[in-house]
Amino acid sequence: MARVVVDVMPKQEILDPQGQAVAGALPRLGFQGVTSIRQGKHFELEVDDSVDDATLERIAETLLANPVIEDWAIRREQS
Amino acid sequence: MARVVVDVMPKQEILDPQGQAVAGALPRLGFQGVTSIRQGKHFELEVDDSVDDATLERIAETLLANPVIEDWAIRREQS
Amino acid sequence: MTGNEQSVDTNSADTNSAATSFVDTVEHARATPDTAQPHRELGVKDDEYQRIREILGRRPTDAELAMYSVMWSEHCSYKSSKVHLGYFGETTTEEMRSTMLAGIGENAGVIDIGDGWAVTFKVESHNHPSYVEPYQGAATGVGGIVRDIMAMGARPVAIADPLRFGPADAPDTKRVLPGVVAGVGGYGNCLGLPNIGGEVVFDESYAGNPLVNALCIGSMRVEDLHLAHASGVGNKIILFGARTGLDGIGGVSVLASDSFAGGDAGGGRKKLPAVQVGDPFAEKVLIECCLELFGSRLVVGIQDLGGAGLSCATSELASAGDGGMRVELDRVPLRAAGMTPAEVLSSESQERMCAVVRPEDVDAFLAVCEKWDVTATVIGEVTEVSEEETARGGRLIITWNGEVVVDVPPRTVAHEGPVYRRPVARPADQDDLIANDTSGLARPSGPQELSDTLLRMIASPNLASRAWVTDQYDRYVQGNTVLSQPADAGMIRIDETTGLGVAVATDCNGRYCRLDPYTGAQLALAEAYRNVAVSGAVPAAVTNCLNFGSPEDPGVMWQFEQAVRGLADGCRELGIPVTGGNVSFYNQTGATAILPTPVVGVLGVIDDVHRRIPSGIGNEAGESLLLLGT
Amino acid sequence: MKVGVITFPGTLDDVDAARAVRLAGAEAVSLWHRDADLRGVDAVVVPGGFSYGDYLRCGAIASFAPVMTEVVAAAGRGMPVLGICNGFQILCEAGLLPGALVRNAGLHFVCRDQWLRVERTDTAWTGRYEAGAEIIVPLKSMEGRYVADEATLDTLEGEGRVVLRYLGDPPNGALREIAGISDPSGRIVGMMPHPEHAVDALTGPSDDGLGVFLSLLDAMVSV
Ligand SMILES: Nc1ncnc2c1ncn2[C@@H]1O[C@H](COP(=O)(O)OP(=O)(O)O)[C@@H](O)[C@H]1O
Repeated sequence: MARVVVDVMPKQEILDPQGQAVAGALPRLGFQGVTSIRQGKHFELEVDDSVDDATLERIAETLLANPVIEDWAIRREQS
Repeated sequence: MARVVVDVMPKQEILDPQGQAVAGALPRLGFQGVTSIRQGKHFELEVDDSVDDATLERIAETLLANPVIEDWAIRREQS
Repeated sequence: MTGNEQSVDTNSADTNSAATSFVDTVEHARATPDTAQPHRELGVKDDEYQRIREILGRRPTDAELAMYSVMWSEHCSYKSSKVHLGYFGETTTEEMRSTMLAGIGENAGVIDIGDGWAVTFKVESHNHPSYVEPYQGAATGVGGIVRDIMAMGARPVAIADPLRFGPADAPDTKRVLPGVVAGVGGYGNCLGLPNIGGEVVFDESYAGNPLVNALCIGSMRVEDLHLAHASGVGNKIILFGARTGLDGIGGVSVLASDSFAGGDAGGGRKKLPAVQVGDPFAEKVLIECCLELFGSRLVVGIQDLGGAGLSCATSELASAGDGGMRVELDRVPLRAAGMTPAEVLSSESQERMCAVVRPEDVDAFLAVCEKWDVTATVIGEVTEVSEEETARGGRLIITWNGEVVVDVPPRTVAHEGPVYRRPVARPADQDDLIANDTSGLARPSGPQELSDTLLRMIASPNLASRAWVTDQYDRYVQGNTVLSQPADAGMIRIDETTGLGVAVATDCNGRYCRLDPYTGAQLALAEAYRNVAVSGAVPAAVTNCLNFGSPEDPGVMWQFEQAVRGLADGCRELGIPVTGGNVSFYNQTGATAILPTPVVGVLGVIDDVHRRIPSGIGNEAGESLLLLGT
Repeated sequence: MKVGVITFPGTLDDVDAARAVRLAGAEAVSLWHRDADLRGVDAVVVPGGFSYGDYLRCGAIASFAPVMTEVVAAAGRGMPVLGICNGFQILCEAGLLPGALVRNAGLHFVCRDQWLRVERTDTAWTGRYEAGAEIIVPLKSMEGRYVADEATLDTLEGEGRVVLRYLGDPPNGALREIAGISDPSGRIVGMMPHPEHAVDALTGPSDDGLGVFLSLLDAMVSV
C-alpha cells in the first residue's frame, strides 16, 4: 500500500475567481502581506503496490484533472 | 517572499461524497488498485517574509478551512 | 423526524477507530444493575432515567440508553409541546377532516386534491445546525424535509425556505446568510426541486439564533400513500441509501468515552462534531430509487432516517405496525471503523431510508437499488408478538454479533416519552410593551418627508429585493413552476393533462407575535391564506413551524400556548385543517429568546393553473386599481 | 423521428428535455447511462442537471459512461447531438467540443431569465431562428463560465462556431460572452442556457426555446 497525493491547479492563464475572492477577503480581516492566492484541489489516494507511476499519471490526466484548464502534480508519500 | 501551501481536507469522520464519487468512477474506467480517495482543497499562497507561522495558522483557520468539518496542513516551500 | 437541534460541540478530538470491543449487552446489564450510567450527559433527567429502568425492569444497556435519550429529547418527543398541540386536533371538525388523508402524527400531512391526486407538505426547522455550520446545516435541513415527504410515498415536487437572520449589517449575518442560502441552493438545486417561495426576515433577536425552516411539497396518486409502519410478520426490514458513519453523533459519544464503558484501554472518542454533511447527489438517486420502488409496489411501509437515525426509524416503524421487530445491527453498512451499537443507532448520517418489504419482493427491491447504485441491506424482520408483549408496547430486539443489545417495548421509546405541563405565565413586561405603542412616534410632516420615508422603507433590508437570494435557487427545474418569485404564493402544476395544481405561501411576523402571540399567529395565518387566495388557488390545508425560545421559561410557554390557540382557532374559523408541523424550542441566546415565530404555511388547490393570477400591476394599459377590505 | 434523452444518476432536466422534444413533434426515447446502445435514435440530447453530483468536475465522470462511448461514435458518423448546461459540460469533457466550463466569476449559482443572441443559424439545432434573433430563456448554473485558450476562441469565432452569446449584464464571466458553441459541422451543439425550460409561457419566461427542438426536425427532414 502506498499513499499518493495529487494536487490539481487551474492553469496560470485561467482566471481563478475562488482564489481571488479569498485573497480579497484577507486585508478586510486584517491580514497583510499575502500577495496572491490560488485555489486548486488536493487528492489523497491509497493505492496497492501494483499501481505504477504510469498508471497514476493516466489517472491524473484522464480523471482527476482536465488538461484543458488544469495542471497537476503527483507525489508518492512514505507510509 | 515565500511560497506557502495549505492543504485542507474533510475531517476523517466526515462524509466525503466527492472522494467517494471519484473512487467509484475509477474501476469503471478500468483502473484497479486504488482503495480510497479523499478530496480536499489545495491553496498556494505567495507571502511576504513578514508573515509568520502564527499568522499563517490564523489565515488557514479563519478563511481557508472550516474548522467544524475540515482539517488543514500548512507547509512553507523553498522558492 | 428530521431536524437535529441538539447542541453541538465543535472541538473535535481524534476518533479512535480501535474503539473498545466491549459491548454492553442486555445480559450484562442484568448482571450489573448498579453500573453508573451517564444519563445526565445524554440529557436524560434523573426521573426519566428511573422510568426507563421501570419500563425495562433493569438498567438500560448503552444502546438502549442512547435510544431513549434521543427519542425522549424535546425535539423528538415533543414533551413540552404535546399538551398544547392537542388543541389542533380538538379544533378540527369532521368537515375540515374530510379531505385529509393523513394528519398530525404522520411524517407529513396529506390532503386529497381531487382527480385521484394527493398532495403532502410540511415545514421543518434546522436552526441550530445552520448557525454552527451554515452551509451544511441548511443543506441537510432541506435533505431532511425532502425525505419526510418521500416517506409518505410521494414524489417531492417543490421546496420553499422561510429564513430569519440577525440585522443585515451585523458581522455574523455576513457569515450565516450567504452560507445558508448557498446550502439551501446547493442541496435543492442538485435534487432538481424548484424553489418556489420563502421569506427573508432580519431582526436583532435572530442574531445568535437564525431560523432556517424548510418546506417541501410532494405529490402522489391517492392509492400510493405509504404510511410508516412495519406490519406483516416475516416481512423484511431493509436499510438503504448512504452508509452509516460517525457524523452527527454528538452527545452519544459520551457512551464511548474514557470514563464509561471503555475504560483506559478503550480510549473513547469524545466530542465528535455533531455536524452532518449532506450529499445531495446521493439523495437525488435515493429519490428516484424510492419512486421506482413505490411504482413497482415493492414497499409495505417506509420511514426516513433523520434526527434520531436508526433509533427513530426502528422504534417508530415497529410501534406503528404490529409491534414486533428484530434487527441485526451489525449488518448495517458502516463508513467508520469500530463503531459501537449505541453509535450506529444514534448516527445522523444523511440520505438513508428504511423500508418494510414482503420476503418475496426482497430480490426485486434489491435489484431496483442496484440499478440506482444504492446500497441496500436486509437488517431485520417483523416478528410475532404475544398479547402480553403488545400490552407492554410491543417488542423490539436488536442484536450485535448475535448478542442482544436492545430489548425494549418500541412504543415506550417512540410514543410514550415523558410529557411535561410546563408552567405558563404571561410575561411581566407584556403590558408595558403594549402600552408603548406608535402614538408617540413622529409622523412624516410633508410630501418630501413622506417620499423620503417611502424610499427609506423600500431600501430597508426587510423590504428590499430578495433577488440576491432567489437568483441562487433553480425555480425552473421539472418544468411545472407556474408562479415563483416574485409572487404572493408559489404555484406548481401537478397534472400536466388537466392543469390541476397547488399553491403555497409561508408567513409570520414575529414582532406582531411578540406583542400578541394569539392574534399574531392568526395574522400569519391570514397573510399566508390571502397570499394563496390571490394567486387564484383555494386554500385547503395548513402546516406550521413553531420557533420559540426555551420551554422552561414560563413567558415563552405562554407565547407558545397563545400562538397555538390563535392558529387553531383561526383555522377553525377559516375551515382548513392543520395537517402537520414542527416545534423548535430553545431558540435563544443566553436568557434572551427570539421573537416568537410561528411560521405558517398554507397550501391551496387550483383546478387549472392556466387561471393563475400573477402579481404585479401595469401589465396592460388602462387597468383599474381597486382597494378591497378595510 | 426519435430523439434520445440521456439520464445519468443526478440528471435533472431529462423530463423537461423529453417534453420539449414531444412538443416539437418528435418521439422522445429515454437512454440510461449504462446503455451500450442508442436504441435506434436519430439524435441525442444530453440534458442538464448534476450528473454524478458534479463531483470532481462538472460532467467529468459522466463523460466516461458507457452511453457516452456510443454517443461519441454516433456523433462521429454525423448524428446530431445537443448538450444543455451539464450536457454541454459533458460534451466538452468528452472532447466533442473544445474548451471547458468553470465556476461563475461571481462564485454564486445564477438562475435568471437570460437574453441571448442567436449568432449562427445553420446548425442542426438553430435553423429555425433568424440570424441575429434575440431570445430569452432560463440560465441556471454554477459552472457556466465558458473558457478556452485564445487560439481556440479565435478559431471558434473565425469559423462561425459561436452559436449563442449572452446579451446584457454578463451572467458568469464567460469569455467573449459565449453561451453556446458548435463543432465544425454544426451538428454537435453545446449551450449553457436551457431552451427546454422555455417551451411554454405558462412555465417559462417565453416559448423561445422551442425553436431549438423544431430546428432539429427541419434538419432531419432536409437530410
Ligand atoms: N428565502 C426565500 N426563498 C425563496 N423565495 C423567497 C425567499 N424569500 C423571498 N422569496 C420570494 O421572493 C419574493 C419576494 O419576497 P417578499 O419580498 O418577502 O414578498 P412579500 O413581501 O410579497 O411576501 C416572493 O416570491 C417570495 O416567495
